[in-house]
Amino acid sequence: MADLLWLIPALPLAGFLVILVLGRRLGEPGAGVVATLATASSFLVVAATYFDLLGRPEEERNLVLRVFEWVPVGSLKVDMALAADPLSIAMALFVTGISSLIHLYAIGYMKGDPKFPKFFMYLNLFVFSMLMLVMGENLLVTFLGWEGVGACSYFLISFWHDRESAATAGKKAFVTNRVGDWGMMVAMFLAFSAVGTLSYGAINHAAEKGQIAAVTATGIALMLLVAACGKSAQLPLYLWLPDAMEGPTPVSALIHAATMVTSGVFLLTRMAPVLDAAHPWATDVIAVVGAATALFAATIAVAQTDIKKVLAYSTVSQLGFMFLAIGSGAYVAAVFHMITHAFFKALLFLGSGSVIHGMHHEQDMRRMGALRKVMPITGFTFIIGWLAIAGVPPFAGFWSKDEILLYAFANNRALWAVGMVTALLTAYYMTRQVVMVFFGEARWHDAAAAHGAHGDHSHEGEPHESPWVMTAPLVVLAALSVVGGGMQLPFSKSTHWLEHWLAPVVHGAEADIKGTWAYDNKWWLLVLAILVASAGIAASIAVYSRGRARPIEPTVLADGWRYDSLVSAVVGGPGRAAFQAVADADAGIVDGAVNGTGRVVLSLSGLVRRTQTGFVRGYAAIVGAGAVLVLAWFLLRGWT
Amino acid sequence: MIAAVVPTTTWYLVLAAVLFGIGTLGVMVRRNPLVMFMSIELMLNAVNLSFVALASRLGDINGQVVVFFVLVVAAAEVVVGLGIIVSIMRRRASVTADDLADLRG
Amino acid sequence: MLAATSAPVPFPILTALVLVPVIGASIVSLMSTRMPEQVKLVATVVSVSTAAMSLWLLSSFDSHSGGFQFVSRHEWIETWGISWHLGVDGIALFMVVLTGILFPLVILGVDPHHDEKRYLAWLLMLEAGVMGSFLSLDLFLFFVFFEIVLVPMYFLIGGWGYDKRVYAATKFFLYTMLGSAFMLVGIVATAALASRDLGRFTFDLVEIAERSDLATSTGRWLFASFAVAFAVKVPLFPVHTWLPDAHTQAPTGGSVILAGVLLKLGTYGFLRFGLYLFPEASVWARPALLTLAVIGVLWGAIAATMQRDLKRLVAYSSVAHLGFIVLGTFAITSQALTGSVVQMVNHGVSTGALFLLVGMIYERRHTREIAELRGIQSVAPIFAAAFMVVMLSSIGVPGLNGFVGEFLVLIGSFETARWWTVVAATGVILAALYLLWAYQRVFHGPVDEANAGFGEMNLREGSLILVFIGIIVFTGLYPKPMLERIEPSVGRLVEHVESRTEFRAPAGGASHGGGG
Amino acid sequence: MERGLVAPGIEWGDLAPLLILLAGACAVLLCGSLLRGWSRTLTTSLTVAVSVSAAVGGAVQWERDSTVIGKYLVSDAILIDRFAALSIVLICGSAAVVALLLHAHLAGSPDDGVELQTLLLTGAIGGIVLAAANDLIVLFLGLEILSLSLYLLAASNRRREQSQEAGLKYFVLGGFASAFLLYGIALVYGATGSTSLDMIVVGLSGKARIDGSDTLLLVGIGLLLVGFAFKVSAAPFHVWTPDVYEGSPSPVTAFMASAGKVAAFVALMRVLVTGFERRVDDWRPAVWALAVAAVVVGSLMAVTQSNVKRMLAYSSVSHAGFVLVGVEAASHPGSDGLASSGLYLVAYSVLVLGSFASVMVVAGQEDSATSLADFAGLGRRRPALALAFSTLLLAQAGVPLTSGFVAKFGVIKSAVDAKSYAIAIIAMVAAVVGAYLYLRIMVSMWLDEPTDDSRPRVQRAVAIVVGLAVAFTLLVGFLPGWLLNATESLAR
Repeated sequence: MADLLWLIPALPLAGFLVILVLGRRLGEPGAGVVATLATASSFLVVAATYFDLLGRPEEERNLVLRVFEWVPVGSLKVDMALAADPLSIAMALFVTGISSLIHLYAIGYMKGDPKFPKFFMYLNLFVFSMLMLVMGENLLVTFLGWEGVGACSYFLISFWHDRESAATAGKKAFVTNRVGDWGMMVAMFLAFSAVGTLSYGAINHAAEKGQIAAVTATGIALMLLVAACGKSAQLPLYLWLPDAMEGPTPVSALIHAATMVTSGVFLLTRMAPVLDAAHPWATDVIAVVGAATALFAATIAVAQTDIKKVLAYSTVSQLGFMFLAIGSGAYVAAVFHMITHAFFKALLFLGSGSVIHGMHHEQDMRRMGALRKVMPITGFTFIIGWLAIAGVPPFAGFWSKDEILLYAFANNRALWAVGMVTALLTAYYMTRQVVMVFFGEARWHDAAAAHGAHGDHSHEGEPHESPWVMTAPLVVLAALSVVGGGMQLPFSKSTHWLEHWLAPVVHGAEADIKGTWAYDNKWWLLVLAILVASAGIAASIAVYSRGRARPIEPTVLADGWRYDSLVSAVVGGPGRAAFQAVADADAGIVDGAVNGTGRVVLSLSGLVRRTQTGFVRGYAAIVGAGAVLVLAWFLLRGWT
Repeated sequence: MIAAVVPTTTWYLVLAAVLFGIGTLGVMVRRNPLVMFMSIELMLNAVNLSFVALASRLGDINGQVVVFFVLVVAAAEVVVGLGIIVSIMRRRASVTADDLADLRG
Repeated sequence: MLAATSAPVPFPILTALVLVPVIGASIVSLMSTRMPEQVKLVATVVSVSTAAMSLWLLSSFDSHSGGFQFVSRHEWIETWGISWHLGVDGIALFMVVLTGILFPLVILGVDPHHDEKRYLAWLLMLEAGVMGSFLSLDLFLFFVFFEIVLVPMYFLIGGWGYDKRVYAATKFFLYTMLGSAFMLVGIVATAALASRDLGRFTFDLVEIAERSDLATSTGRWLFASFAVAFAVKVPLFPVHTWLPDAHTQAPTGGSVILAGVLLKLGTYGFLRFGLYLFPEASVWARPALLTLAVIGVLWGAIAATMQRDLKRLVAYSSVAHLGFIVLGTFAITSQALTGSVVQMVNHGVSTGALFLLVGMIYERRHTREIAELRGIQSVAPIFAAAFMVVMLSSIGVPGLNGFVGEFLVLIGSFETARWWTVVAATGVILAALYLLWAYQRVFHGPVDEANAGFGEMNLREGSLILVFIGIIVFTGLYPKPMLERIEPSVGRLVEHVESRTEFRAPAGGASHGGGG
Repeated sequence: MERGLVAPGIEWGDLAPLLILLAGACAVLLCGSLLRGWSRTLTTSLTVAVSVSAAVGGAVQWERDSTVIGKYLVSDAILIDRFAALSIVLICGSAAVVALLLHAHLAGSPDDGVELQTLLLTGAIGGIVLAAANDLIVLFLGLEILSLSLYLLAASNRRREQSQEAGLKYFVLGGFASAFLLYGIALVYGATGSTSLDMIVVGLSGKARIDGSDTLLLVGIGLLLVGFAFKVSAAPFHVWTPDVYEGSPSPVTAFMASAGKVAAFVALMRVLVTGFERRVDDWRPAVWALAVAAVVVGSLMAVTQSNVKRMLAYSSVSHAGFVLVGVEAASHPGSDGLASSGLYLVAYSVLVLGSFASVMVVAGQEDSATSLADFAGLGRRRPALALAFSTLLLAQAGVPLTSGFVAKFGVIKSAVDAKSYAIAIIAMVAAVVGAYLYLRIMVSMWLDEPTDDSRPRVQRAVAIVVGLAVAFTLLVGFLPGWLLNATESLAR
């Protein structure tokens, strides 16, 4: 099987190349079909690999395919190598799976877009990069994918590049991610100088053997955190994600909810042994960052009116949960939540996309309402997604979130508390969204009117259900969001399927926290979580459906605690001024010195020229003076 | 009763030096090319004087022979110099060296 | 053994590499102005055949030996112990190949608009000079080529440049000449002092480097005199300001060559006449040069961000990139040095391509002001795509050539110059910032009527850029053939330094491996 | 001694070059003034023939004198060693070339050039005597013969007032300076008891200091140095150079800059390096200062000039500085400074001849159109000439593969060998400043738009001269070996 691994990334790559070469000829929907097939077939290969691994004893579940030597210099030997182990295959499974669904969905969503083929070209390139990221055998291959997905996200965010906002958002995403990339590079340098290789296996092995000094390991861990904060939109680098919603909704679903943004979590999980080898405070930092981000983003989501912005902030918040999990040593839980989150968040995004599509590119929830009648499938599936993320049993989100909270409690109760508050808020704002979009009275007639006023979409403003290519993925994802939790159930050891599957690479079983109060009372925690979730839902319904209380949506939350505006103020103000100062210094001082020298020489020359008066006697005087000088010297010699 | 003062070679040398200096100054300060030219002659003659003086001190004839060469050269210079000056005079009547400052800078 | 390791080959390929362009130049300059296409044909044939020879060199280069190959040595000026001594090792090899490839591309791809004959003649002269500088193994010979290069470049900038061309050309000429003034004295002094050890007066690089040993302080002074010249040529902060002017004012072809190969004379000089000739002094001067290099990386990037002229922006980006190269050079680990050499080539390709593209923009819009350009991607998607790829390679995105060099430099430097590297790595962020920002302003946004007529890339331009992109992608994905040729020579260089100094380059991990 | 005066033996054969020139001068003068229908062409060809044959004579002496000791003539008044032979070749060669230039210069004027060519030949005689003199008095005579001819040549263009001004200035200052020189001779004579260089060497050899008259000697050396510095136009004694070079007819300027400089420099080296070898430590610092002053002032003042002739005048000052760098090096034991100075002189004289010939073409009939503007667009109007001139300029700037570079390199090499690093660096940096001036000329030739499309007339004579100069420049630039071997023998 190992020698077929290359197919997994190769298929999307092939799709990319095919569309690149004859994209125009394929046109619509040809390009979409090609792309979807490429991804789907890649999914099949992954699945095959999965079963192949399944058929092996645990310790042999690690296939490596060295495609070619990539960067061999002296002691540094980096191969273009793919690794199929439980973790990477788990990732690859949901990446390819969800990608295929979203590809299919996009065929409908991007209908009629002039750059239809290009869109799918980018999507396939993205899938390829993402697969390189998760299946890389060493940090460098992962970095290749890491940057690749970054670039693709840049292309796709600014896909409608004639919109300034889209262009800016894309640039912002890339540059912010670059900060993270810096962290990842430094982490690689540290790892190389400590272990002398970049391959995960060797590094983690060394870490487990304790061959990496704690301080080095800490350094690596923190640098990886920086990298992850960039990609996975954690504080303080999350800024780019909300703006990334400028991209087409399938992109938001695929890249900015399901797959790319989770790669930070993946990376940290990959390097778990190094994290463990680090000083304990390193992981605490990760946990704190995660918890803080989770709460912070949740509060913002409460006040958003853009249907996608809500989901964006909730994504940031959920990613925070995963970081909290990592920081609490709950790697399995992190992966678990990553997968379930991929299911329901993709579902929600696609749902919102379907709504936007049906509403003729209306994104303001205040102009929606009562849509479940006009678009039943979308509504129904969206509601499932809502239940899943709100943490209502037995939906997927509930189980994963609960496991994280369990570990958090065991690890640090303050952070657990933060997590609970976040859960409450999550339930609250998601309910708010569902209510505003699908229940209450329809506010979209005036929306349509407003649009008529705007002039675009002058055709009838009646919302409509989306075509099957869009609804089918919704249904599938909804199903997954219902049963997804089943892959890891807390009831007994035997029901920790995911944990068993990941065991060879990722430890962090419940056994670790055995004996803690949390472990003994995990059922109470479970109940508490349910109560919190329902409390949130109830409150939200009370406010937005029954109108019992006025909604609390302070503008400070609406514009994200003004963090974004603050940063852009700093960057645009002092930052820009500083850069300008450097540029001016370069022109004025550094170059000024050069030109100054030139000017000095010229003026000196002009000065000396004055001696050339043209008067003979003047010349005679100069000669005489010179003679005096020379004679003075010789007389001096004469004396001594 | 005053002791008779016997002039030594040094006296002549000093005198020559003084003359030379005067000539130098003359070239430096005077405007009239002819006078400048005479100052140069003065300098040459100062040198002649020192040649003779030194020759007599060294008791060597060569030094005095030199004087003749110098005189000849001086004469030649007179010819050339006057030639040039005259040819300039042809263009403009009264000429001071300072009027010829077309070339400068 | 230590010196030229391979016997001279029957056909003096290296001499040919230098002479063929010279002959071509003379033929061109003797031809009549009235038959431009024949002139162009001759120039093309000459440059292409030179390229062919350089590629033949590449293919028949023995990748296992780190020594000088294809050595050809003839007495030139016995009185002064000067010989026509050419040789190529893994470091010079790719400089030569780069030169060989860039020139025909420029000759074919860029139209000087007037006096094409003289333009081509100068270009070929330039090629000869550059080739010579990369191949010389004799200090005097090297200086001759290093200096002679100024003349054609001066005339290219001055004759075919833009409005402030004379200023730029003069600045370039005098600035560089000032640098080499010190080097000339240094070269002579080196030979003079070395002659005491060697017993004979010679300018032979290999002999001096391998057999003489100069007193510490002397070596440092001499190194300084060389370093000045190279620092100006690279250019290293703070002596870099001739570069933006020269680049901006030079004609497109000139800029491509200037960025592609001329700047490399400086970095190459540091490798060949810095590390190799004065190991002790190089190690001694490391902190200073590393610091300047890092400052250059950041300074260049920041300055580039604020430029209003697209070409000037690219020029400043060169300052940043060259900073990386110098960083790698003085980190003195095999990864860093290899990275430097790779980066020299990559910078030549990427920045060269960028200048070509900027030139195409100028051809269409007759302006390089970023503010004048807008929304071009909407009207010329292919052009934009080409620009994007080249830009990403310049930013250093993995999978494209720019990354390989940058990464190797950084990971190698991290071993011996940790904090410098960490700071320099932030340059990666800035690179994305200034290039993407420029790209957004030029290609994104709604297209205004001024740019609505922006012509899509035509076939000639397309195929030209395609060559560059081909190199960019191939090197990025499969650099091995390049690395395995460079590495032995670099390894030899590192050994050379270590054998003469206290300096030790840790082999990755070995130093810290298992560190508790 | 009691037999009284004995006429010195005169080796006519060895004096051949001088005699040829002398005879030639008379011949030119007589034929020119007596014969009917004696044309300018004939005058020129006769002059050229004479100079060339004299040059050949010099070459023969060079070859014969492989034993580098030299041959004393006329009771040791004259020493024909390799240096002398070299200067004979150079001076006569330059005379021949200048004769051609004069011919072209006089084209279209009534003047048949008899006086000029005669003066040229006498000037050459003076130069040779100056260069070959082994006795200070003879040296003085040679100097005067050379100078007097030059004064007249400088003033010879009656159509240009500037020419006369140049003549007068040169004359007054020249006389002024030679007075210093002569005074120096007198004092040295007083201190050492002789004017013959060999005697002086002997006189100085015994004792470190001459009791009583040591100061006399030192001041004497100083005055001699002043006189020479003036002739070779080393700052600050260069003041006359720009005016005279600009004012004089271009061919004459060429002669001054080549033959004049060569003769003066050879004399200077002979006196200082051979004559006062014992007193190196006394005069070395002075020469050092003069060299630095010359390179700096020369390059510095050149950059703001707007008249090409003047530019070249100033550049000649800095070139003089470079030769002095070689002399300074020569003052250190075991240095080949003399060789490199000689090399520099050879290279420079050829360059300067070619350069002024090119200038002459542009200067035109009145020999006055020498401002930078007059060169504008020469690259379009006369590509070949512009290319040749550019080559010569680049050579003067010291760009590799030209004789100029070889010369500079040689001098710097000697300086560095002698461990005079400071002077070497100063000279090189000054050279960079100086390069700016050559660039300016080339800019105006190639990059500026022509003010008028007049294509200056290039006469065959000039074309030949320029062509030869360029050929030599490049030949030496590419294959300097032979010239190096030749000049190497100059450093005894």
